[in-house]
Amino acid sequence: MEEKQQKAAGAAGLFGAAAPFLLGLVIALAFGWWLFPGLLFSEKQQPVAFSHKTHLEDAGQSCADCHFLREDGSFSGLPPTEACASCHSSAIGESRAELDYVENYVERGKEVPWLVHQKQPDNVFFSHAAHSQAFCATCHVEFDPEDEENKPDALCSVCHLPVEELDKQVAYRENRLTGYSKTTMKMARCESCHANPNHLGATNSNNACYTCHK
Amino acid sequence: MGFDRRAFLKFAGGAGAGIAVSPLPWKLLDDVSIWSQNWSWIPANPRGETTYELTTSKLCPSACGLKVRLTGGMPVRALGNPDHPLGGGLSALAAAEVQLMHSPARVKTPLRRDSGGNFIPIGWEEAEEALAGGLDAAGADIACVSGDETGSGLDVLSAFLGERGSDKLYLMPSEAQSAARAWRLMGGSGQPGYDLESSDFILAVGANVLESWGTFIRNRRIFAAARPHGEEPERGFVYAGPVQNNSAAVADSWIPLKPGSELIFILGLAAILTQRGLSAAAPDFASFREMLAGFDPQKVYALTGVSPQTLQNTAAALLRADRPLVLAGSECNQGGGAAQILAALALNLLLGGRCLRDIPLARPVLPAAEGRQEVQNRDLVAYMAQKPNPQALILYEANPVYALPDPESAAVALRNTPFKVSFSAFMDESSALCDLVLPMPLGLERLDDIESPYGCGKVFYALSRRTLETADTRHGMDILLRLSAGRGGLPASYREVLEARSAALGADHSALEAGEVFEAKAPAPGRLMLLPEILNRAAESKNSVISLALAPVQKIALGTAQTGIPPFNVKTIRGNELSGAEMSIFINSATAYSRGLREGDRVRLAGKHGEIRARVLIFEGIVPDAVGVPMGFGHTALDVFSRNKGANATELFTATPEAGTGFTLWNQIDVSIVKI
Amino acid sequence: MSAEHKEFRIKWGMVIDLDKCTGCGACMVACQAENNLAPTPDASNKKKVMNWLVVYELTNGKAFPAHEVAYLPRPCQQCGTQPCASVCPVVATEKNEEGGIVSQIYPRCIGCRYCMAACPYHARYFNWLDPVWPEGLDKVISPDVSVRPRGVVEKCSFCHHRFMKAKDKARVEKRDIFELEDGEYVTACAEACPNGAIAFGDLLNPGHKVSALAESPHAFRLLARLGTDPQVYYLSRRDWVRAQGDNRLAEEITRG
Amino acid sequence: MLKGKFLPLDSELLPEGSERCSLSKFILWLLPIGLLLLWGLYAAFKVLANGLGVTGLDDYFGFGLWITFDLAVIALGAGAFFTGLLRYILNIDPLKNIINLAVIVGFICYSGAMLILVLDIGQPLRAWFGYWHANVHSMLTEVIFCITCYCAVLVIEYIPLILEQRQLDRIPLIRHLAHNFHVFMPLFAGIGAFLSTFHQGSLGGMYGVMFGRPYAFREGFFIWPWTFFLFVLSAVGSGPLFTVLIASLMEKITGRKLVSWEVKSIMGKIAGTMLSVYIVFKLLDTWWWMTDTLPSRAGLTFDQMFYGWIYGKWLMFLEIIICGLLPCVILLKKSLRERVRLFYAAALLDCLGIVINRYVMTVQTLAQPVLPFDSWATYVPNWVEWAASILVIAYGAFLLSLSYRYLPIFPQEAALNRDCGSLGLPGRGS
Repeated sequence: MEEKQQKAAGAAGLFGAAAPFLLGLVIALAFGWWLFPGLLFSEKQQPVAFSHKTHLEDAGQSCADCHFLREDGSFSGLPPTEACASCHSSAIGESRAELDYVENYVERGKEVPWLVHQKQPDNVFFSHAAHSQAFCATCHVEFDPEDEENKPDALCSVCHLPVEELDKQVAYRENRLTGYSKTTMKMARCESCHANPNHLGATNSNNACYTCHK
Repeated sequence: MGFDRRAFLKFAGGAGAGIAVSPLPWKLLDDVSIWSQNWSWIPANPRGETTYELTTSKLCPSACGLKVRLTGGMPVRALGNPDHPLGGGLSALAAAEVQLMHSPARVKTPLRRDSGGNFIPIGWEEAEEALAGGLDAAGADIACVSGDETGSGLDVLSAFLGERGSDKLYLMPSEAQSAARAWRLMGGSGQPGYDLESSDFILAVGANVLESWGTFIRNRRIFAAARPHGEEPERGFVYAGPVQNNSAAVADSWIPLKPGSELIFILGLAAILTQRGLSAAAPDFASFREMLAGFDPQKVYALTGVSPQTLQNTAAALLRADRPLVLAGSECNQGGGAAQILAALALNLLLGGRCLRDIPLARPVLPAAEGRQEVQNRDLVAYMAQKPNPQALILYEANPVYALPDPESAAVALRNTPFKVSFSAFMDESSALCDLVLPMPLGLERLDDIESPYGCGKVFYALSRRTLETADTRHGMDILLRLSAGRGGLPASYREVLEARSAALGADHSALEAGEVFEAKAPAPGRLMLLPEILNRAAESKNSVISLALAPVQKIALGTAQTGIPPFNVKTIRGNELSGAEMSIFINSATAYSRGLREGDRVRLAGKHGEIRARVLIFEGIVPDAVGVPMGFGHTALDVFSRNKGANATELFTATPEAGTGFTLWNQIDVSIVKI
Repeated sequence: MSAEHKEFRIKWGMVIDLDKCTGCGACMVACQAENNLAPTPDASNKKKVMNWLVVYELTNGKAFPAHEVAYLPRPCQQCGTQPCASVCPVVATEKNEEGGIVSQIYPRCIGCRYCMAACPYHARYFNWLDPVWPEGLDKVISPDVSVRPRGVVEKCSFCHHRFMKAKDKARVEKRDIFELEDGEYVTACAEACPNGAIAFGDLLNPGHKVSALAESPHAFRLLARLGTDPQVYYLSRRDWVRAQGDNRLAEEITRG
Repeated sequence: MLKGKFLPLDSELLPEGSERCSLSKFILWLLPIGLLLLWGLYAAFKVLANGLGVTGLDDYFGFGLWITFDLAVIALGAGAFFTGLLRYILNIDPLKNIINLAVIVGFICYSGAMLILVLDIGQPLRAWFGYWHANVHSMLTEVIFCITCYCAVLVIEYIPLILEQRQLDRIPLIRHLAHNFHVFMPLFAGIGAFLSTFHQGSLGGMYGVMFGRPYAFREGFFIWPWTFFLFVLSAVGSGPLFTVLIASLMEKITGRKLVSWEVKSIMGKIAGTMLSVYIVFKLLDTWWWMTDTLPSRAGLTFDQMFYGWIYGKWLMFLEIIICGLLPCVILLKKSLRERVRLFYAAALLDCLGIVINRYVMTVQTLAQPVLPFDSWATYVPNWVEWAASILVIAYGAFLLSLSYRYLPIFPQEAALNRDCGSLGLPGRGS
């Protein structure tokens, strides 16, 4: 009899009794899903307000003027100040960004500490030579730089930001714990191709650890 | 509803459940492990374009060729350069050369000793003033010791001293000087050259040709070229010496010799060869042959421990060869005396001398400078024995307090000198006793030159080049030239000296600066004397009875007297060579048995002046009644990689004048061993 | 649970001529500089000293004057049947890539050291503490090999990064990355040795000299009878040196 | 309730019908244990903060005291699963009187081993890779899976014991829960037995598969080397007796009878039986290893597996004959088994033998030079390794003390001590 009463009371007050639980649940979910990701990443701005669009469209440069494969197979990455200074030995425009750049880096002979969105840690070896447009385009026509349908850097944009369209820089978000860029490739992304059986025969690559680690 | 304990528990439960199904714990779990891959206190890889610069090692005595790898303009590796005439691989020292630029033993700023006896860092202006003041006060009573024997720095030093009225320029003792002395006595003009490339049989007597003798990286490349992997060698190689050292390990055979008996062994071979009818076109050949009659195999056996049979076999092997070459030297590249080199050169002449060269040395490019021969002819050890007390002493990349025989008396001499300055890249034992220490750039940080290092077979000239700008070093030669301010016709900068040297040799200086090497064929020697009288007198002095002979062993992995043990090379020391601070000396089991010693026993080895302590290692690759002592340990200055490791073998060295040649030598050292 | 044996089109191998090795240590120094092994002020406890490549001293055990000495450089043997990779619980080490180099992935390794226990060659080393470079020396870290933190195992990789770079060079020159010329990819130790004692190349490529050398009657491999199938070969014309390549029973020795 | 006695301050928390010492005495007892715990925690902190360089381990002995300790406690903790198997699956009813203790000892052993493992791996932050990036070919993967899962099973088995605590038991929900747990115990016992068999075996397999280490390498059946089976058998041949030894030690300390001789004797008989099976196979295995595996696979002889005093043959003799055959004989022959001193001697020898076995398989395996030009290496653990191992022992003592004082883990306790109680013998310890 007593037991029955208890049960009834429990059923009636179910919501009331569970309220603290639900409250905790909701707060935790909100924290875990919304607040936490924001807290985990810090936001940084590039040291120089560089515009790819200006360089491509106004100055008529091509991507490969700065980003190219060297003869030894390594990738040039970002140009050193010395290379930029071949045009910007003194300011050629009027923008504040350029003036700052010339003053702070060219004149002082310093390298710009660019924040690289796709920066990989020391233990990763990424070969730009192995992921060349010409090679990937043998199967993936959408990456063929010769094809006028495609953007010239369609393959690059698979991993990198579509910088040629960007006039303004995208904020760099860094994981406070790991120091990784939020937009960099993690291993699962590499494996989406490397572990894909279709790739194995065609590309001479495989998913062995040493394919990408050093 | 109050927020009681029960409610709180429910809240906590809900929060726990919520967190668990949110990304938080899982993302953190993942990120924490990623964090562990990139700890901020672990050094990061440099990034940047890889470039290479060719140069020649000024630091390694082999003068091997280097290909320096730079990343983003920063040198990161020293690689070998197979196209370099003295290159084709690396010595254990050259392999560490880039790292040595950042060694903790480097002198980072000019240092002056204050009244309290401590070093204080000073600026360059003050340093150069102090140098000028100290030297000016000494007037003409200045002596200088140079550890660099191949560079034009010698010209500058000589001219600098000469301009001040001093001729006391000395070289740290080396094989090159003994050889030069012998060569001069025989009537040679430049320095003896050895065309190893064309020889088909090499007999190395005492000379550790594959580790430390001469241009040893080139020697090794030549050795390797004649030995295809796993096949019968195309060129014979026999090593004779007291210890089964690195050269002996790969020789076709090892002929054990009593320490210091190299001369007798060579004369024994010469005796057999003259009996077989070989002769040399020397004016004194007849008396030479006569003198050799006294070196019959039995006598040679008594003095060297080499059986008559082995002696005959070795002579036969030399006879069989078309272009044999006999190289004599001392294991540790010093103290072997001139007579044994003289004897080896004579033996080569008997054998036709087809691989001998007379390498001309460029004339001094500074009017006031002496020739290299004159400098080589001076004997630093003999000078020190006179207990001179110059008013000022310049140490130029020299560390006599560590490297001279009886280093303690060198230290005393240094202490008694009123003003002493050290031009050194490293804070070595000698620098530590100086009043002024001026940091030198290393070979990879400075423009300097290397001319025909001893052992090479051609005229050789190369420049070391600057691969890294180092902020606070200055080339000592530039300082001295600045100090001279044009007096005595001295140029303003060292570069001008080097350019003049290139011009004198007919070499393209700018190509040399880009890493190219100048080479020119050296002529065969002219008519040389065999000097039997000198040889005989030197040989007769070898009769002294030695109870336990010292057999030093040099390994280039342990660096030079200046560098100490490079940081990366500490790991190359074998476990049985050094344990903590205690090093091993080695004797064979017969020697151990006769002296009641066992492996691991702690012993005291005593020479005439000093003593060292070590542990006994039984090693069968050493002749009886001899004790092997590794060189390169026992540093008391430099850095943690060199300090507090074993004892300095030079403590045991006792220099004596060599009968006949008058040069000092220290290759027959009697030591006592006592268990402690 | 025996280790699997994979076959590859190319198989990087080393043939070390012990009759040419003087034991000078240049290979060890080059290896440390190339692969960013931190120096240590006191290296006398050899059981705690990190050295991907160790030069052992071999002796014929005879008294003077019959004594002979030889030196044996020991890199990772890159076994065909690996005692190590099969036991790793987290796939931090494997042999899975063309070339047959046994990989070691530092960010994956949890540091259980099972692989070290399993390796009979002592080719594996553990980072007992965080590596310490004396101030300034950390500036000459080489760019190609990541620096390992404490708590992970490491070993000789046959300078795998040089293989990667050689492949990239071949790629930009539009050549087959699996048909590298002899000498296009060599390890730092092979490159440093002035005696040319270490030959390196593709054991399966007849154009590479190691492929013939491995067949030499003087060739042997360390502990071959354990079934590890190493990719490192040694050469010696001296019987006593070859005899030290493996454990042999008394009756086998008398049989010769 | 016992009349005419001072009741401890925390008497309301004590199991019903039990007699416990005063709270202050109990705290006094915990004090030295706590100090040892702190010492161990300091060592653990040093390892986690600085790295394993602070231990006496080195590149030759990547495994040392800790792995030996882990393997030993996991083997000795096998009392939990094996007693559970006998009690719940095979329904050997008298074992209900010791099963609780077996579970607690098992839990201590396993959780302690995991604690040591966290210290022993170089990158504890990556410990979860064992699941996420598992290499299914590795014996260690199986060990990681089974040990953690089985540790969870032990937690589940431990929970109802905690729930039976006097005060908790008053809450109906908890009483309900505890009862339901009990209903499912056979299921967990089954899962536990399955997991345990595998990881005990895999621990042996870890060594047996090391074909580069002739001292450890064994041929086997399918993918399992003989050591797989030997480790399982040796664990069940010693674990139950370890539980008995712990029970007897507790009796000694508390001065109260906790488990009847009959139960102990049954445990002894069962363990003895398993031990005898083990020893037979161990002898066969050793013989085969000596005459076939070693010479044919490694080119080494039996004599070459031993060195000097420290790795001498006496260890093997002690392990197999003195600590194997001898306890077998004692435990299997009723007349001998019933002699208390002999029984305990046999139990101690049995456990010692298993510890030696785990030690030689770990350390001697690594000490033996496989390269012909290498030499024997020696290993001496340093204080950090000892302190961390003692940490686990202290933690075990702590947990057992609490469990004994507050949980009704010995069903026979009240009955066995009724006479003593009337004689006025106080319960001394915790």
